[in-house]
Amino acid sequence: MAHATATVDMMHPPAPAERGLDVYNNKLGMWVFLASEVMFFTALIGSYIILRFGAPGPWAPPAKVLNVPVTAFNTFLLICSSVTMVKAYAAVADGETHFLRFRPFSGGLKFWMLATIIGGAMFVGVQAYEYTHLVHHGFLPSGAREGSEVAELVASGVVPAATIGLYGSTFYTMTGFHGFHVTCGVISMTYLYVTKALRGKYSRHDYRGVEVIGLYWHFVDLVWIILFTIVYLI
Amino acid sequence: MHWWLPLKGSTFAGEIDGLFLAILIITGIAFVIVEAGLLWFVVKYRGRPGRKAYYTHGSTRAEVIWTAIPAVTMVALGLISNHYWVKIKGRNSVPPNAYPIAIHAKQFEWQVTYPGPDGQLGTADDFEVRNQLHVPVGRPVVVHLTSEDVIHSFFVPVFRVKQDAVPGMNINVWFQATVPGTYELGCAELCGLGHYRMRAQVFVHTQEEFDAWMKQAAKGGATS
Amino acid sequence: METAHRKHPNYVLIWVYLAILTAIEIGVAFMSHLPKQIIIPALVFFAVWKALLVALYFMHLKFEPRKLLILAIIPLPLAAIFVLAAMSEHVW
Amino acid sequence: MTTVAATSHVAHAHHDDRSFLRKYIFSTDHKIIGIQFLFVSLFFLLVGGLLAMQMRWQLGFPGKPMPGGGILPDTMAPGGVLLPEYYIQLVTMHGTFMVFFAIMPLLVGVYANFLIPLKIGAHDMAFPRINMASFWSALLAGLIMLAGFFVPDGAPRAGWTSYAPLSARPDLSGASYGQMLWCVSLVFLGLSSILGSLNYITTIINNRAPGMTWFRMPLSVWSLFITAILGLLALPVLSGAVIMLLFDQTIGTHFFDPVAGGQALLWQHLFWFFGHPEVYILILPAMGMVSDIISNGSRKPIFGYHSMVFAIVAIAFLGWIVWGHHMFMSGMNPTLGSSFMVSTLIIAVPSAIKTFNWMGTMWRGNLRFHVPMLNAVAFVAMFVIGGLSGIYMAATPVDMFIHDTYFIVAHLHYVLFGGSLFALFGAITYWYPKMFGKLMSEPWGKVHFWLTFVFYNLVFFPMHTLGMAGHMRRIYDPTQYDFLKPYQPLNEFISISAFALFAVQAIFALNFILSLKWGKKAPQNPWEDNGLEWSLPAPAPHGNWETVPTVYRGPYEFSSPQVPEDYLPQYRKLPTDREPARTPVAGH
Ligand code: HEA
Ligand code: HEA
Ligand code: CUA
Ligand SMILES: [Cu+2]
Repeated sequence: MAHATATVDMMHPPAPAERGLDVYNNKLGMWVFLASEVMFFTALIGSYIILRFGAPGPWAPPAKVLNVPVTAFNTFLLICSSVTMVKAYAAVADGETHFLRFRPFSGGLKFWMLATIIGGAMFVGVQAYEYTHLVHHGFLPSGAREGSEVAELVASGVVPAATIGLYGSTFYTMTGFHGFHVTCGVISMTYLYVTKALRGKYSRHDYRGVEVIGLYWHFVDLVWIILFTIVYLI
Repeated sequence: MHWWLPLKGSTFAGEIDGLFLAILIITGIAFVIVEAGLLWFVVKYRGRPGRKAYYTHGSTRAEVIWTAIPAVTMVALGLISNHYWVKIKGRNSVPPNAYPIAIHAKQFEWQVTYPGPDGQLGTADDFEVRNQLHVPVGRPVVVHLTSEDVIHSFFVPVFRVKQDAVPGMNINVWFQATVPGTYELGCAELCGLGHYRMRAQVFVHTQEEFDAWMKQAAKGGATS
Repeated sequence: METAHRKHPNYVLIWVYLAILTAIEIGVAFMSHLPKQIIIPALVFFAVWKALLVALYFMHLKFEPRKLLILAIIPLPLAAIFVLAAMSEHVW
Repeated sequence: MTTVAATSHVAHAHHDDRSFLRKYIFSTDHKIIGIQFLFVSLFFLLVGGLLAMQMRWQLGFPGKPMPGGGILPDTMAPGGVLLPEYYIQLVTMHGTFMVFFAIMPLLVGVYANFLIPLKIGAHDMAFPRINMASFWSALLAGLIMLAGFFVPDGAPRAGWTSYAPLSARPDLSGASYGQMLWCVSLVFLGLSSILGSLNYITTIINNRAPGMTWFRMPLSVWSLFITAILGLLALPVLSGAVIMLLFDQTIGTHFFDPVAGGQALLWQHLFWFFGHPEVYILILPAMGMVSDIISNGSRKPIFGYHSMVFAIVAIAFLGWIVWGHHMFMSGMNPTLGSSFMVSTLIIAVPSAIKTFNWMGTMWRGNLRFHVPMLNAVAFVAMFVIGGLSGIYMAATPVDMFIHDTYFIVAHLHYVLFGGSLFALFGAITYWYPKMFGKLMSEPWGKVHFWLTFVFYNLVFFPMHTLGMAGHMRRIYDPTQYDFLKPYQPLNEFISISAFALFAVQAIFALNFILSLKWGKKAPQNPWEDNGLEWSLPAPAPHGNWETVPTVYRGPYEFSSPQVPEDYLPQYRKLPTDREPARTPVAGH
């Protein structure tokens, strides 16, 4: 800090009367927002836990109703898009705002961000595919559709009839809102990519947008880690 | 119209009223201290030109006092209340010899099922009466509360008893009536447009009367 | 000013961890024949581990001022209180 | 490197050439947003009041045609006689509007927006555009809620608490679209609150003027800060809950449907886990502003500043672990009830600290009874009544009798009207000059205060008696019950007092509206106060200060021996004051 430089470094926090949280406004704002997101998912996931704990019978085995391999692949996709996101952050923090450089080979901000957007969009796509198939097989937010494959499973006792309604309710609500969050992330990231990253608005001295959207992105990833485990595995 | 709590019609009505009175005294003291103090300050320290207020940022001693006294009072009140709470609503509070009655609440009526002459619910001689609760005096009664549709609340003011009837749950609530007479049972939880008229009559009989009613009602003439 | 390249944690390594942990989870859930009482805590344990990796490294909480960390975990006890209290319902 | 961020937006402070639309409608200026919130929420306060009047007509004069009721359609009041289904719509919408669209935006939307930057010495909020979004989202929410009256089947009918399964089943409640709109509206309201809260929190943490340390912040800012945290963490729970409720109504999920394994009590847990922090959202800002006003009116430093801050934090924290006190009779696990009872009772302790410290502030003061001070003292007097009646309900065995009776109605109006609304009457009068550059009429303010104070108590105090008689809430016609028939004269008395209470609010409305144009021009510091906002001209200009003032002391230095006057503003530099050191900022 002792070095005088002409560039304003936007990555520094504003100077409040006393130390604030030592982070700049946008990042603090995002963290505060994420705290509220935690409470939102507490309502959804908490309800799921409470309902399942007090359910009138056993829960259907996930593999019988859901398509776990497809979702496992989707989970992997989201983890990949998380690492590309953090690579984008690391790149811009080092001032590497290019797309690709070949000698020596290195990906820059523009490359990693695009990869992240593609990863996120694919996740949403796979989820849409998953939903269509589930609905097609007769698994609905209200339970099993009459005369469908899932209804047969219920009739044959493989899937407990007492809880299939709750299963549908909680499954679609939790994964649906997660998907909604991913969609919002993809849209905002595309916006930042087009209006800022491609136009060279990010630099080593100001990459707030990248860091902030990154925090959101990883948070959504983190929620998925929890959801995947409790919805698809347990 | 009177200004105090209604007739004490059950064994724990007296205890609840006593607790109410105790809280009235505690809060009454706090109320008088605060309101009289405010009034006094308002008059005594009203602004006069040329005078300056006394400059102080507080007094730790005073603050400790007015933190500690309410703290102790509240903990004590909590312990006392909890004693009665456990006794009245606690998990194991229902007296073992309690006379069982099942009440099924539904928009907008109370379906009261009596155990019939054998004193057992779930047997063939059970019978149902709508919107009438008959109980013997001086004997604990346990009500098995269920609901058909939405949440209702079983409320008999003279017994000081209230318990929500929740669909999907089977809740036991007990009381022991002490004064024979005819009273009212109301629904205390908003349950739809007929909530205001979802009421029933409560008849507290002497044991002989009750037995007589029971015999007659079991035969099918269930109107008193 | 500072050197152009800051030291970053090895993000690719974290990614490998996450992938491996996910694979283990799937293995535990579907390939093993352990009783449910073991599977569930194990899965929860792995999920928390993964979540921590993401929060600490990808969201670089590990390198942030301590106060921000506190801010980030304030909601967690509230969430726990809520879920535990509402669950105790079924002990009636 | 010195940081430029803090001073970089000053440039445009006084070249205000924005168009009318940008300046007053789509403004990002925190003061204009505050004023927008003020007008909108006063309108909703009026709506809530009008609904209450119709309720009181029915309760006082059941079955008689309501004067002017003829204009209502037959689905509400054929021949002017209120229908039972319309009555419960009134109750629901009265509670909803008052809580979510009147008091909450008045306290938080108006005063967090208006006061925070002015009192901590910032040019604006940290995120002005998010702030604007917060207002528009709240307005949209209010309009959606209002639309409930105009859809088929009318407004929602399950109370402001919307207990499931009644609220989840149109076939049982009779309200279909209205109940859905209720849910949708609250999602937008939640969004508005979250956006607002993250703005307030960030601004307070990061954008304070030099010298404005944590413990030099006025209590109003402290309480708004803590309130913002409550809002931030509580509202998303409500959003999640109403979304589940909406799904139950529309796409057939079974969260709250016991037939398919759902749990009716889950809704109550979710709602009150939000709901109790919510009621503290509705009181803490009022307490903060009252602290400012009482210190000013007493011309004395606030008594025990640090414990006042501590008490705010304690109330907010305890507010998270008491929600079950609304569910003592719900069939909840009784052991859980015991622990909720104890935590609820403990809240009396920080509340006692606050109450007695306000009294300590007045003790040996030199009281000035301007209109804000009158209302602030009334706040203390009335809040205490409401708080003390809370103790009866907190004691579970007593709650067994008074739960869902008018005792609760009395309690909630004592804390919400006697508390929050009186504080708001004071706050509106107090900061009116800084908002509009005019003073409200002092004599009319006093007339309004005294009439309101008297009629208010005549309306709500007798409700305790009704509650003690076992008079249930939310009933359309109390004369259905024989044991309530003797109390009908009291109901009639309450109703007549309520009409009078409503009528005298016209004085306030007129005073407020007419002063906008004909009020006395306000001096810069009409109340001789210490806060930073009084260093600005009235009304405060766009961008607030050219350069933010430096703060040399705490906000309550009244009657300090250091100066001959009886106030010593935070921004006034005495020869003995040293410049505060700018905190160095940590680099990465
Ligand atoms: C601003 C809003 C607000 C505030 C501040 C409070 C404050 C409190 N409330 Fe209230 N409450 C509501 C709004 C509020 N409430 C609403 C809207 C409802 C109804 C919801 C519905 O069902 O529709 C409700 C309902 C409600 C219930 C549920 C009743 C029922 O449905 O059966 C309970 C039960 O415990 C309760 C308790 C309390 C307590 C203990 C406090 C405490 O915080 C009060 C603390 C204050 C004091 C105690 C006074 C000052 C202290 C002293 C002077 C010191 C000396 C005192 C002693 C030694 C006792 N409230
Ligand atoms: C802050 C909250 C608030 C306020 C101020 C009020 C104000 C009033 N309330 Fe309300 N009330 C509630 C919150 C509030 N209420 C809640 C939460 C419930 C529970 C709902 C439920 O059960 O679901 C309830 C329930 C409730 C009931 C119980 C109904 C029932 O259970 O059947 C009754 C009955 O008398 C009642 C009456 C009144 C009356 C007569 C007023 C009067 O004080 C109204 C006086 C009028 C005004 C205060 C408006 C004046 C207008 C202005 C000052 C605006 C000026 C305008 C401009 C400048 C443009 N209320
Ligand atoms: Cu049944 Cu109210
Ligand atoms: Cu509460």
